[in-house]
Amino acid sequence: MMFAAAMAGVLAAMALTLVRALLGPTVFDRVLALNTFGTVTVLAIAVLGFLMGRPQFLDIALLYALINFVGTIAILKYLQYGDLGASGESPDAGESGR
Amino acid sequence: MIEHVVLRVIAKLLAPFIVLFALYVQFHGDFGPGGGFQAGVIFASAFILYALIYGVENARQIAPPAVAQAAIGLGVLIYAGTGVASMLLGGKYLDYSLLAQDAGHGQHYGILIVEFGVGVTVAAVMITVFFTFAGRRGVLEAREDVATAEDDEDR
Amino acid sequence: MRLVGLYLALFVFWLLMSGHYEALILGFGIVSCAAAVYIARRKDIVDDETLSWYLKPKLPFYWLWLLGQILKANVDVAKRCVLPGSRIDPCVFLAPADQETSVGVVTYANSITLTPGTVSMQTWDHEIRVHALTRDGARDVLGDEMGARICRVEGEQ
Amino acid sequence: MALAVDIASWACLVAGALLCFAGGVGMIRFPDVYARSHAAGVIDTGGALFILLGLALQAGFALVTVKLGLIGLLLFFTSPTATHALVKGALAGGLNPLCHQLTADETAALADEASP
Repeated sequence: MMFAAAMAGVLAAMALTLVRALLGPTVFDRVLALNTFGTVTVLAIAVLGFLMGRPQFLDIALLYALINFVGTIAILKYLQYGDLGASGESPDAGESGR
Repeated sequence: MIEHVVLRVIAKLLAPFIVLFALYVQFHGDFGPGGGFQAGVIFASAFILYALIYGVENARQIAPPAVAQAAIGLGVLIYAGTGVASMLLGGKYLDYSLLAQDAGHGQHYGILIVEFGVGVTVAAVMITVFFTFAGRRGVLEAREDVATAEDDEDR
Repeated sequence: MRLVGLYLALFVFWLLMSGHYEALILGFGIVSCAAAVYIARRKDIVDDETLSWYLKPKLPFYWLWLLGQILKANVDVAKRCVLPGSRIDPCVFLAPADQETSVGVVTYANSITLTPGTVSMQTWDHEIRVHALTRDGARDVLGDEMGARICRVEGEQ
Repeated sequence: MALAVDIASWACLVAGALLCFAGGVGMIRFPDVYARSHAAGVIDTGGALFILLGLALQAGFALVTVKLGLIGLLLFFTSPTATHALVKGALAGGLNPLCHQLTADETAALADEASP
């Protein structure tokens, strides 16, 4: 019962962040919403594990938190440099590198 | 993004734990969710995070493409080798029960070895794919440079 | 020396995660930690910048204090999110960061971000650009209690 | 004793759910990406903290609690880093915050007010 209450809050937050991700208006809003959505998903997986009596789900939650972080950094790097592989000693290598 | 000090410090701190977490998932496949495929992806993500922050050129120094490509083959070899070994012992392909003195242990060890093969291959493939795609812009730019240089010569 | 420290930290992490203490799994743990240390060494990320910092005995106390700050700030920002009549008055300013090491500055920047109502936007060696949701939040950062506490953690041996 | 733990974990879970919801509302209501990052911070810190704490109280002293702690620790390190990187990226992307840029004098005045 108490897990259901927590789940309701988490699901509401997921819906609201998803609305923000769809509304935009800038790409950074979408990435922010996506990152927050990931955090809420981690919580949802953890609560779901307890709800279903299978705490092994926590490994998945931990993994999701990790992948969410790496993914967000990858998107931001792509937005800023237009390239995932740049070593990025100069922040504006895209324009003035050559 | 090496000049991004917050990212650099946090990534430095996390990196060894990501690798260890990957190996934990690898070896606890029969107790919880996990196994070779997931472990390989997490293992690769440690290198992807490194490549994102220090650049793909530096990451290639850490995980040389030649080693990664050899590892792809090695993983498949471990997988297939386990299967063939069980055939040589008189069973079917991947019949783990024959790998140890009794069936229970055989199953356990067999699964561990096969999962290890899967993990090695997946990690190596993920790293190779990321390096290939992340390095593309550099390749394209080099080609453009060559193309413009040839244009100049034609003129 | 640092490598041994990292190895021990990783092994404790493994024992906490694993929950299976048979010889086989423990053996895997020993080998896995060695592999993780080897990869970290290859990446050249085992240096004083991160490791020495986490041996400071005052750090847990700082974290506890930070937790209290986070809870206070959470209630405030959550109210501003939900209550219909509430207003926000965002501002951007430069806050001094007197920490000497880069990890000190990073701890400060992340502490600012962790406290809802203030976000660190850019960091330099001795300055952080901060975005605050309210003037009260800005005043709290500029009062520099947090920064001073981090300096005290940083200063001990 | 068991009842007290149950009540505490109830309170934590409800508080976490409410904070998550409040953060979600803030994500919709606030005017620009910088203000929204504060609302995201509420979910990342308060919401996550209370929900994980409530679950840990339910689990008791076990391996599960340790894993909940590790999730909390990971979020504690990664979420501010991701938010900081995002805000920095938005600033570098030429997105100006909808707010007042304090001058050096105003900053000094606020600092004076803050220090007793």
